[in-house]
Order: sequence, then structure tokens, then C-alpha cells
Amino acid sequence: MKFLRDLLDKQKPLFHKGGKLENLYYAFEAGETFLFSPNHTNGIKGAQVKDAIDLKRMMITVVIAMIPCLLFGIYNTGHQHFLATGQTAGLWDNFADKAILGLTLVLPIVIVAYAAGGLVEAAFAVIRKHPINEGFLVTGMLIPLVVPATMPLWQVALATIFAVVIAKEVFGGTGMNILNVAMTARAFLYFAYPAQISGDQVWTYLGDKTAVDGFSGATALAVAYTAGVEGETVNAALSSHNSAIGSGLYEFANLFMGWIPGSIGETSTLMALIGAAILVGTGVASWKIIVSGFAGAYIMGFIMNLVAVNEYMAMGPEYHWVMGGLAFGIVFMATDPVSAAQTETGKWIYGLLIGVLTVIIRVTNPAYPEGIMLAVLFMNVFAPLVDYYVVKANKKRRLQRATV
Amino acid sequence: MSTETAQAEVKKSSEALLSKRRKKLISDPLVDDNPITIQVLGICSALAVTTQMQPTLVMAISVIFVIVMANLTISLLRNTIPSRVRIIVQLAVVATLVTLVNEVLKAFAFDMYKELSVFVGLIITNCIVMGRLEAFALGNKPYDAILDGFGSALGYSWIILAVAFFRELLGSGSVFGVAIYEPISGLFGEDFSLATNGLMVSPVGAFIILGLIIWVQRTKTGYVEH
Amino acid sequence: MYFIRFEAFFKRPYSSYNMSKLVKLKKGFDIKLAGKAEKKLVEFQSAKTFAIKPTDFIGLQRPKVTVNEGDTVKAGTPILFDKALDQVQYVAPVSGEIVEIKRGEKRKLLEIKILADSEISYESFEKYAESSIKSISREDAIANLTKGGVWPQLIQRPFGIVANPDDKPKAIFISGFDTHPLAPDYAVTLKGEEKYFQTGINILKKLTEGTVHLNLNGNAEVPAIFANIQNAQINKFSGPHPAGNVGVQIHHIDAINKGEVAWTISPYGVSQIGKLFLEGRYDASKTIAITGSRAKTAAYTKTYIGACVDPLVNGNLKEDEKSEIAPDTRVVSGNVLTGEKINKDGYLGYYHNQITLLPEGEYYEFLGWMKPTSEKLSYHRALGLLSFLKPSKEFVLDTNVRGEERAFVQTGVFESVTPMDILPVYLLKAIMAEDFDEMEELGIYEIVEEDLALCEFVDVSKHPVQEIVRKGIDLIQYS
Amino acid sequence: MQQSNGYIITFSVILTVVLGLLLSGTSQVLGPIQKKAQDLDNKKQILGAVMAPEDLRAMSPEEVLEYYESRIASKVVDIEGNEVEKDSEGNSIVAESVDVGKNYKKSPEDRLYPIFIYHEEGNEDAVDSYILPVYGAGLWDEIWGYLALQTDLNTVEGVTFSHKGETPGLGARITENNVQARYQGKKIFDESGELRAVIMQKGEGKDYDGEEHKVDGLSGATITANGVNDMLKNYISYYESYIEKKKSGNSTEVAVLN
Amino acid sequence: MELFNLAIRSIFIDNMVFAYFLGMCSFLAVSKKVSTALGLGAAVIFVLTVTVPVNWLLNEFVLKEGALSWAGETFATIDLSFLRFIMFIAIIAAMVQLVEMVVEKFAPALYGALGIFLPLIAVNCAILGGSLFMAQRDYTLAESAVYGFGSGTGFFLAIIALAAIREKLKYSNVPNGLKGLGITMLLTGLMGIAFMSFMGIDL
Repeated sequence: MKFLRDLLDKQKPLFHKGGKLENLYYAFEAGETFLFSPNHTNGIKGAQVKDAIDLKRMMITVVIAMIPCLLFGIYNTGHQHFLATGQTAGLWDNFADKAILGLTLVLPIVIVAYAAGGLVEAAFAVIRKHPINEGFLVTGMLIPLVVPATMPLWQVALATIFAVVIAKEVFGGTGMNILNVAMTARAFLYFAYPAQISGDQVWTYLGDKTAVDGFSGATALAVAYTAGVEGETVNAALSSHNSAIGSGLYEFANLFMGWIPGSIGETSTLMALIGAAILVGTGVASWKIIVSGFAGAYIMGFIMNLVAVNEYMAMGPEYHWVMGGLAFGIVFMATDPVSAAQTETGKWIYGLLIGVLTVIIRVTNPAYPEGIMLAVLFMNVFAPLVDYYVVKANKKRRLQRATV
Repeated sequence: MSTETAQAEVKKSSEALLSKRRKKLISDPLVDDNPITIQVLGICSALAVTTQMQPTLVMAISVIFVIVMANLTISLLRNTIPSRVRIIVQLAVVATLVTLVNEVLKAFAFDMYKELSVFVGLIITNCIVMGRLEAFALGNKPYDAILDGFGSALGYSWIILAVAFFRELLGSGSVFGVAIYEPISGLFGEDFSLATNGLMVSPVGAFIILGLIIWVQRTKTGYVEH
Repeated sequence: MYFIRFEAFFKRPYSSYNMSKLVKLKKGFDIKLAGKAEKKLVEFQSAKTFAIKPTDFIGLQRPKVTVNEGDTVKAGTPILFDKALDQVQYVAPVSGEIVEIKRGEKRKLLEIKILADSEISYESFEKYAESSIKSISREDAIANLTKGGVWPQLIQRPFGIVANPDDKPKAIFISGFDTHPLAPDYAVTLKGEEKYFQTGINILKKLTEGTVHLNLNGNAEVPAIFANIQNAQINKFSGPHPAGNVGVQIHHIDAINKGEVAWTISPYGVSQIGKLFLEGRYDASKTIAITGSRAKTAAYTKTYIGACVDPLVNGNLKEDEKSEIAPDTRVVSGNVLTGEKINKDGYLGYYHNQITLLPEGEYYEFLGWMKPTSEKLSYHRALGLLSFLKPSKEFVLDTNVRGEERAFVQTGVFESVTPMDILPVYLLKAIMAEDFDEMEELGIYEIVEEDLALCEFVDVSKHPVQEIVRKGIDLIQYS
Repeated sequence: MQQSNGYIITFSVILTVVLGLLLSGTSQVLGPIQKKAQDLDNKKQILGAVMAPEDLRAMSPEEVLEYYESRIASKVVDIEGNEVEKDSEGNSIVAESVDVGKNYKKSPEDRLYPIFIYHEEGNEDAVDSYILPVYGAGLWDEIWGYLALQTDLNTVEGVTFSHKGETPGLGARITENNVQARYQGKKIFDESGELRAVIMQKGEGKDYDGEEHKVDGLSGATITANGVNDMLKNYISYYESYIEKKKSGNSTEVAVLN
Repeated sequence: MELFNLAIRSIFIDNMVFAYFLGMCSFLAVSKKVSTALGLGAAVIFVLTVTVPVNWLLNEFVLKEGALSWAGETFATIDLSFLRFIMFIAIIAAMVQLVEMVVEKFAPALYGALGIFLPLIAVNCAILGGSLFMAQRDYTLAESAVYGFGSGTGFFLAIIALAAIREKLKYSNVPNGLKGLGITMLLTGLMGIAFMSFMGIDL
């Protein structure tokens, strides 16, 4: 370590004012502070000691919370391939093959997302002379988790660059953006190249193999929607779907576990809940948003039950929790502290509306069977307004007090 | 605005046809004082038609026609218009000109007429038109008014054409309807559909492209709001 | 907002003495540090020099020194006043010779140093019998207080500046306990001052038409000094720090609105007032606590306002435990949240009643941002921060910033350590954007630096929160 | 400047008259040309169902109109398959001016159904194919088109679809030639004469050569495809009576709508 | 249900700002503070709800081909649709004036809030756009009233959301070249993405 430290100390003057590489100071700073917590001490006045946390640690906590989803996603990617091509039936058969296949598909996406995001971040930091923010640690991991394993890499790169530049850097970088960066990347893909992300067959990697007869790549949400349109009971449709590759693919327990086709990290409700436990336990994410988000989805699902005019609306509200990316979205996207509502009261409203909107979009919008992404983005847009009124109420209380 | 008027009044009668001042009337709105990117005017119609180059070009020509003719008309009438009703008069003149454009399009370019739909009509509320009438045509001689209108309209035109260029190129893979993407398709594998970006076709693409153009242009000119 | 209407309903002069109130606060955080002062008095060599630092008095706009180097002064001799508030005298804490008038950049007045006599001689002020206190008029009281050097103990809210004798505050607030890290216990520092304290309260009562509030710790035994206090309303507060901050207490008792003025004073200040009236002299002696993980002897000692800390520090450092990574020691006048770094031979701040000795954290730490640790205290429980597993542990903290300044990332912790109906992040952002209306509406009148000091401690993005607060107050006050 | 009320009124009146004259003059002059342009646009679309788009594009407007005149005959029928020649007020109805989109707002029983008959040059009886307009809802907005049937009134000669706002790259692909070409040669009735229409399947990439009523689908655009399927099926069913009558050789009766 | 569907469509899907770029000038200019945005938004709802049905009447009984048939056989073939632009804009200008007067007389408080925005609105393209779309899409009277109200509400939502965001943006570090218009354009684009969630909703 001392060797590293010495090396850094030797190079440091190059990057300081007047040094040859002055312009690259923030790139150097990022590397240096990554390796070593800096030796800065607190100022003369004010707090003489500081909490042990910093932004880096907070961000890495979020990344760690995503690891269960990532690992699950890697294995599930392989598993789905084996299922669809009829090579295996058991969950744990061909374990190594599945894991390796998953890795070869998922890892490049993770690397591309980090590389593209990191480069843009560094470029902006150097040009605009602001420190490289740790936010991209999280973004770089979130983006791979919300795309299917079949996503072409160039699209991943493009979406990452788009999102980091347009949704974040133009506002001044981490902490100042309005929309969740990873959701923007996914929305970009969704609207720019819909064939790759909303198609029927693309969720499951088939490679050069052909799918077994009767295999359908439709997601649970698509199955539920179709059932609703065709007047079939959703539960029956879900449990009978894709019997070609083993029964019960879309039964509740399996949906909850997440052994289904879908985006890499978002299929498993269980893994998202583990992530939620980490985030809430560490206090990084707001439990209010998570609780109200799930509650909102349930309440809206319940209301749909009451006014049901088709079978999809009559589906048990708890199914909304386990289908699609709702759990993942609420746990990791909705709770992004920068783009969420910032007031405590606002967080309740914000989370609740995300849940409600998700179910509304799912059930009533045939174009987008998955509502969570758009619900989060939509509420990102309205979060400042929610906050505005919460803050206004606070000001009003103060004003009223004065006139009593 | 008032300085422009004052300048115009003191100028000598024997000014060159394209004197320096008159050239500035045309060139200023192109970059430094662009109606869209600097003055924030006329954005409504700037964006709606820009998915393709062709309708955009038609739109641009229509706007040039309307602004120039309106400037000319108002400038000719400037000493007879009662000031109390001048806004209504301006609106009437503009609306008439726009109707003319619309009728002509309907007769001779029906495809474009369909494509542009209500947006030709919305030239009436394009703030650039009314803006130039109020700020310039009411106080200047016809020839100057024409130049001024022409300059502003050109400034408007090149921006919307630029937006349309990128939107068509990236959204449909073509320029003026000529597919330029086919020769390189397949070069990067089957899925490589870089040039058919769905977002560019949607309104979102227009906002973002225009935002980026403004960024580049203002960075170059050094203009900063507030 | 229940209590506000409640309060308004009973707002009658002289009737609310026993309208005691119990406020339970949940938000906040107790920073548990190693190096608590033992509850005993220890004698150190007495300080040779003393200094009055004009920078200690916030709001001192145009200081004017009235003595020259070489002059001799008594304890209580005026040495300084503010041209903007000229009836208030700042006086010498001890008798002796003015040895240096230290100025900094732009001739900014930094210190007025006094070489103390071995025996302190006092200026004499008017002396009252306990029975005659009641008959002193408000004007006479004010005249005596301003002349007698104790006035600067009265702090005005909003802004946290030295009070203006011309104002009539709506109430006076005294916090009877200090929840800051390692803060001294008033039961020790004010032992035996009961008589003076009650007299001080009686004097204060003359200064306001409203109530004098004495706020006590609802979780602890009432110290003898505060027992049986007359003429003041007793309120009890319970909860973690900053429950002991007078600003927090005001917010919950009778919050300050735009245009209103309230005064605050420390219990020490109250008893100093009592001494001035009963003994007729300016007594700057005070009991302070020596605290901090680097203090060999962490205990209480008697000294005077503005004392040089050299005798308390020199020889009192835990040299043997000198760690390799943090060899230096930082001396803080005051507590670790709101205090000020001073030199090892620096001077105790005017308002401070403790010094804290901490390891100076000037070191790099390899992968320090992700290393798991249970040795570093954290309010958060983010990855690898295990301090929450040891809730009763007393931590050794150094002065390392533990990260770099980053953009504000709002996680809701500011709110959770601020037990007031105030939105700290919005307020801070309004200050940074210099938006006056917004600052006002968000409650800048209700806070001073110390009220948001915990935010500075827990801040993930390491912003100088207290500095920002002061900047905001200055903006509002001077423009 | 002149501010008297009289002046303002005079000015306004003169301006109004001048502008009004200008506009109505233009309208008078351009009216016929506009009608022609509209007409041409309409006829081009109809021809699109039976002609290759390249050929159509190569023709001048006059050629198109001339070609249409010589090759297309038209009539309007109601839901019963009876020919309609006059509306309730006694004005004659021309198939080309029936707005299918506007009719779509009425209930199917009240709609007018134009039929365009593509025949050999100059000979209305030597029918090549029947062109039926279709109209429906896609994912976002309306979709419409023309279905051309061969003389057996069963085999699809060709289709042309248009849309207002389907997703580019997905639903919008219904306008592509290769998608429309998939319909050629398919049948709308099965052997027993039951209406089956032609159904676009889910998913894309499978071969439906052997299937008479199925065509390959559009990947990722199931809703648009469903819209197309519904549109075809609905409209064929509206024309079914006419087709029945035509097949059974009954000459269609002439009815008057009331 | 049809009308409800139309309302949802006009608020979220055919949003004046995000789908048709209408009313952009005032959208950009009056979105710096929520309070003023609120005033303009309310005024737009108000004026659209009034002018679209009024223009519908005008179109139906005067301008449309054959609209004048109520006046007698001889007028039945007259097509005045070429006067549409000029008449619509005249009606809008007149209505705005009228609304201003009525509001001032009967609801001075409302006038205080909306007053300064009303003149701005006459040249707001969203207003004319609303009427033109109404004519193009052949709405019925009830539909045009709902459409007017719906599209106004869509504008209202868009502008107050943008204003709240822009108030928040005060604390952001936007590059110089993007300050003001540029960042607002990008923001509008991003908001447009969020609003796309409702495209295709079918009730």
C-alpha cells in the first residue's frame, strides 16, 4: 500500500494547478480517492469530527444490494435458455453450464455499461471541472439489470451514453438530475429500438438453437393482458402457459422466485426484496417509498378487482407484486434519492402514486404491458411538484403560527 | 427595438442596396440573434413538422413567404394603420397570408398539405411573425422590412432544417427521403439499426435535438441566459 | 402545532410559572465519544495569559479597542466595544497588563492578550442586597449589565448575535442541559452557584415582558442548581442531541416568527449576572471540562474566560498511545460539533466551557471508503459501518473528513437529526441560491449554526453546513 | 397617427373588404385545382391496392386520373349488399367521395360501403379485381387501407395499409411492401364458405405458405397486428352480403337510403 | 365513456406540449415559478374550454362546406372553410377580451390571478391549435368542450410540473450554453418520455 501511496504522491503535482496534466485533475482525483480515502481534515470552525460515511460508501451499498439480483439474473439467463431449448427440466441440472452461459451473456453488458458510463462521466468531469461522482457506480449496475440478456451491446452503450449525458450531466452531474438515469436508459431503448426490448421472442436467449415446439416467449404480463382481452381467467392462463417447457412457469411461487424470462435482474421478487432489506437496513433507501409503492400497487389492484370489467382487472392484486419488474423498480429505481421526492411526506405520496400508476398502465395500456418504468419516470417528473406543495405546507404552517 | 427604429430614421436616403447595415439585417438573425435559439420565439411550429426534411422545407418556405410578405404589407401600411387596432390588423394580414399559403399547398402539393395538417395554420401564432411586425415593420421602410423579415425567417429556417436533418437521418435513416443507411446496414450485424431510432421520430427527439443544437450554438457564441 | 394555540390561550403575564411542559423529541443523534470528563475538579497550573477574541462575538460589526498595549487593566475594565452597539462593554476577564493587540489581514482584530496578575483585582460595580434586587428598575438593570461586562452573555434570536439592550424580547430562554458530545455537566460546573443563579433569573425577568423559560433535561435528575427556581417557567425536554440546544427548545415552546426577538443565555451567564449584582464585580471565573480521547486527565478544572489552554494541554496528552497514522493532536475550544480549532497554546473561547483533545486525522486510508469497520462512528448503517452494533461504545474519532465534498444527495437524514418542523435541505439550498424570500419562509429566523451542526456531521456529501447557515443568516441580517 | 373612430372604422372596413376579396378570389381560383388534387390523392390510394407503388409513382397526375377513369368502376352498397345511388335528400352518391373514416363513426348498419371495380381498359364487365376500403383502429390511432379481391371474391389480390401514428419500426411496418405482399394469394373464406379472413399471427419469422388464412406477424407489434386483423375481418363481414349476392349471380338491387 | 376516453387522451396522450409542441413559447417563458405557471395554466384551461366549443359553433354553422344550409337552399353549397384561420383567430382574440372583461367584473380575485396572462394567451398557439384540431377531427359539440378542457388540463399539468422542476434546477450546475432555453428543451424531451407512458391507454 505504501508503494501505491508513494506512487500517487509522486504523480500528484503533475495534476495540480500549473502541472502538466492539470486538465486531468479530476480524473486523477477519482482514481486517487478510489484507492485512498483522502487525508483532508475538518476545518477550523464547525464540526471537528465527521460521520464515517461518504458518498462512495453509500453508492457501493446500493451496488451490493443489487448483487443478489445480478447473480440470480446470470443463472436465470442460462436457465431460461436451457428451458426454452428443451435441454433441461430441473432447476439445478447443468448448473455450471447455465452459470457460464449466463456469465458470457451478462458480463459483457455490465462491462459495456460501466465503460460507457464511466467514460462519459470522466469526460464531463475533466471538461467541466467537477469531481467524478460516485453515482455512476450505481447507474452502471442498474442499466444491465433492466435490459434483457439478448440486448445488443451497441444499444447498451448508446443508451448508457444517452442517459448519462441527457439525463444527468447536462444538469450538472450526480445529485442534480431530475429523472432516474438508469430508467432513462431503459426508456431510451424502449422507445428507440423497441424491437429488441418489447418483442415477443427476445427475452430468452436462444442462440443458434431452436426453441422447443409450443414455446412462447411472452412475458407473464403479456399473458395476463391477453387473457384479459380474451376473457380467460388470468390465473388459469398463467399456470397453463408454456406447458411445453414444464408446467407452472407462471405460477405465483415461480413468479415470486423469478425463474421466468425477462430482463436480467428484475424477474425475481425475492432477490429484489433481499436488496430492499439491505437498502432499508442500511438506511440508504427510504422505506417509506418502498412500503407505499407496494401498497399503491396493491390498492390499485384491489380497486381494479372491484370495478373489474375484464379478467385482467379481476386478477388478484398480489400478482402485480410478483409480475414484471415492479419489485425491482420500486426497490432500486423509485428509491433513487436524487430523482425521488425529497420531503418525507412527499415520499409517501410519490411511492404510492408509482404503485398506483404502474397497475393502471399495466392493465389499461396495451402498448406497455410493463408499467413500472414509465410510472417511475412519470413520478420523477412530478416529484418536484409534490415536494413543492409539501414545502409550501411547511411554509404555511410557519406563517399561520405567526398570526395566531 | 427602439434603437433599430431610430437608426432607420436617420439613415441617408441614398444607401447602397446591400449596405453593411442591411446585410446585418439578414445575417444577425442567422446566428447571433437567432429567433429560435436566442430569442426563444416560434418554437411551436418549429418542431412539429421536423420528422422529415421535405415537409420541413415546405414549412420553412411558407414561413419565409409569410414573414416577408407580412413585413412588406405592414411596412407599406405603417403610416395608415390606426395604432389602436394595429394588433388586430396585423393578425388579419398574417392570417390572410397564411390562408393563401394553405390554399396554394392544398392545390399544388396535396401530400404536403396533408402532412403539415394544422401546422400551416399555426404559423399565425408563430411569435416570430408578430414579433417582427411589431418590432420592425411598423417603423421601417418596405425594402428594409423585407430584408429584416427574410433574415429572421432564414434564421428560423436553418434551425428547423437542422433539426429535421438529424431527426430524419437518425430516425428514418434517410435525408430528403433518400435512404442513405442501406449501404452500411448489415455492416455491424443484423440488429444494427442505429439509423432507425424510434425516439427521433417521436416528439421527444425534436426537443432533444433542438436542445443540443442550442447547446452547441450558444457555447460557440458564448451567449448565456441570465 | 397543538402547543402553539395552547400557549397562546394561557399567555398571561406572571401566571405561567408552573405551566411546565414536557416535550419528547425523537429525532437526533447522540455522538458518543471517548474522553468524557470525570466528575471531579482537578487543579492545573494556572494560565499566565488570557485573551478576548472579538471574533467570538458574532455580530460584532465595528470593534473598537479602548486600551493600548502596555496598559494595565482590572477584571471588569472595558477593553472593547462595538461602534454599532456602543452601550455594551466588553471587559477584561482578569487584571493585568495588555501585552498584545493582535490583528490579522486587513487589520482585522483577532486577540487582545492580557498578561495576568498573580492576584486578581476587580473593578467595582454597584452591589445590591438580595432583598433589594426586586426593586431595581429595568433601565438600571440594563445599565449595570452592559457596564458590568456580562451583557454579551445575552444572545439574540434570530441571528444568534449579541443582544441589543434597546430590544424588548418576547421571552428569554435558558437551556439547562447540554447534549453536545462530551459536554460538561452543569451540576458540576455550576456547583454552589444557586444563589447567583436565582438572582440572575430575577434580573432577567425584568428584561422581558414575556416568560423566562428554563428548559431542563426530562431524562435526568434535576441538578441542585436548577431545583426550586422561582420566576421562571420550567420546561422539560427529552431525547437525543440536539434536545439540549436552546434553538430546538424555542422552536417547541414559542417559536420565533419574522419580526420577533427572543433572547437566550447560558446558565453560566445567568449566574455571572447574579454575581455582578450581588458581589458588585465582574467574575470571569468558570469551571470547564477537559475532554476528548487524547486527554490524559479528562476532568473539570477552574479557570477564567479566555484562558490560555497551554497548561491544560501540555503534559495532558496521551503521548504513549500516539498512533502512527494520526500522530498530531487537535485542540478544540468547545465541543466537537460546534467548537473551533485552536493552537495548543491558544485561548479558550468566550462562550466555551470545555476543551476537547482529538487525534488529528491527517492520513490516507487505503480503500477507506469500503473497508468494514466498527471503530468509526456512523449515524448511517451503510455497508461495513458496524458502529450501530455497539450502541453504548464510546468512540475515538479523529478529525479526518472521511470523504470528499460532493453534490448534495438527499437521503432524508438531515430531517431525521433535526427535531424541528424545518426542512434543512431546502433551507440550505435556498441559502446557497441566495433566495431571500425562500430562506425566510423556510425558517432561517429559527436557527443558528449549532441547530444544524448534526447535519454537518452526518452529511454524506461533506458540506460545510454550519458555514452555509451563517452565510444565510448574514445575508438576511445585513441586506 | 390618425386616431378618430371614423378613421378606424373606415380603415377596418376597407381592410376587411380587401382581404376578404383576396381570400375568396383565391379560393375561387384554386378551388377546382384543390378538388382535383384531393381526388387524385384518393384515387392513388385506391390504385395502390392493385398496382405496384413504383409503377404508380412513375405516372404523372394526368396519367393516374386517366388510368383510373379507364380501369376503375365504382359503386356504393349498404350493409345488405344493396346498391345505393342517392342519399336521403336525393343527391347522388359517388363512391370516391364517400369518406370511410367519417362513416366509421356511425354504426355499421348506417354506413355506406364503396366498392371499386378494377377492370380491363374500357370494359367494365371484364373484371380484374374488386377493391374494398377497410378502416379500423391500430395501437395508437386509426389505420385504414384497401383490400383487393380476385374475381372469385375469395383470393386476395393485394392489400395496402396506411396508419396515422403507429410505432415506427414496429406497427408502422404495415405500410411496408414486404408486409403487404404477405397477403397476396391468401383466401378469406374457407372451403365451406365460412368467413375466416386473413389473420396475422403472433411472432415473426415463421413460414405460413401452406396456410390459406394466416400470414406472418410483426415482431413486437401484436396490438397493431390485432388491429389489422380486426379491421379486415370486420370490413369483409360488412361486405359479405354483397359478396354473397355477387357470387350467386344475383344482380344487385338498387335501393335508396332513407 | 367515449368522452372520458377523449379527456384522458387529450390530457396525457395528445398532450398539447409533448405531442404537438403547441404553446411552447409561453410554456418556456412562464415556467420559471410554480405560482405564475399555475396562473397561466389555469387561464389556458379556461380559454380553451370556452373557445373550442365557440369555434365549433362557428365552424358548424358558418364555415364548413354546406354549413350555411340553415339560411336557405341557396347558401347550402357555399364553402367558407378558407376563412377558417382568420375567423378562428378573430374569435379567439374576441373571446379572450370578453373573458377578461367578464372575469374582471364578476370575479375580481380570479382576475387578479389570471389577468396578466389573458392577453398573452391570444397568441398562444395551443389555443388556435385546439380549435384547428377540433375542426380537423370532426368533433361533436360535447366532444369539443371535453377536448378543449382536456387539452387545457394537459398544458396545465405540463407547465406546473416543468415549473416545479425549474425551481429545483436553481440548485443544479447546468452548463452555460444550456442555461435557460437549452436545458428546458432537454427537460421537456425527458418529460415527454415520461408522458409516453399513457400513449395507447384505452379505457
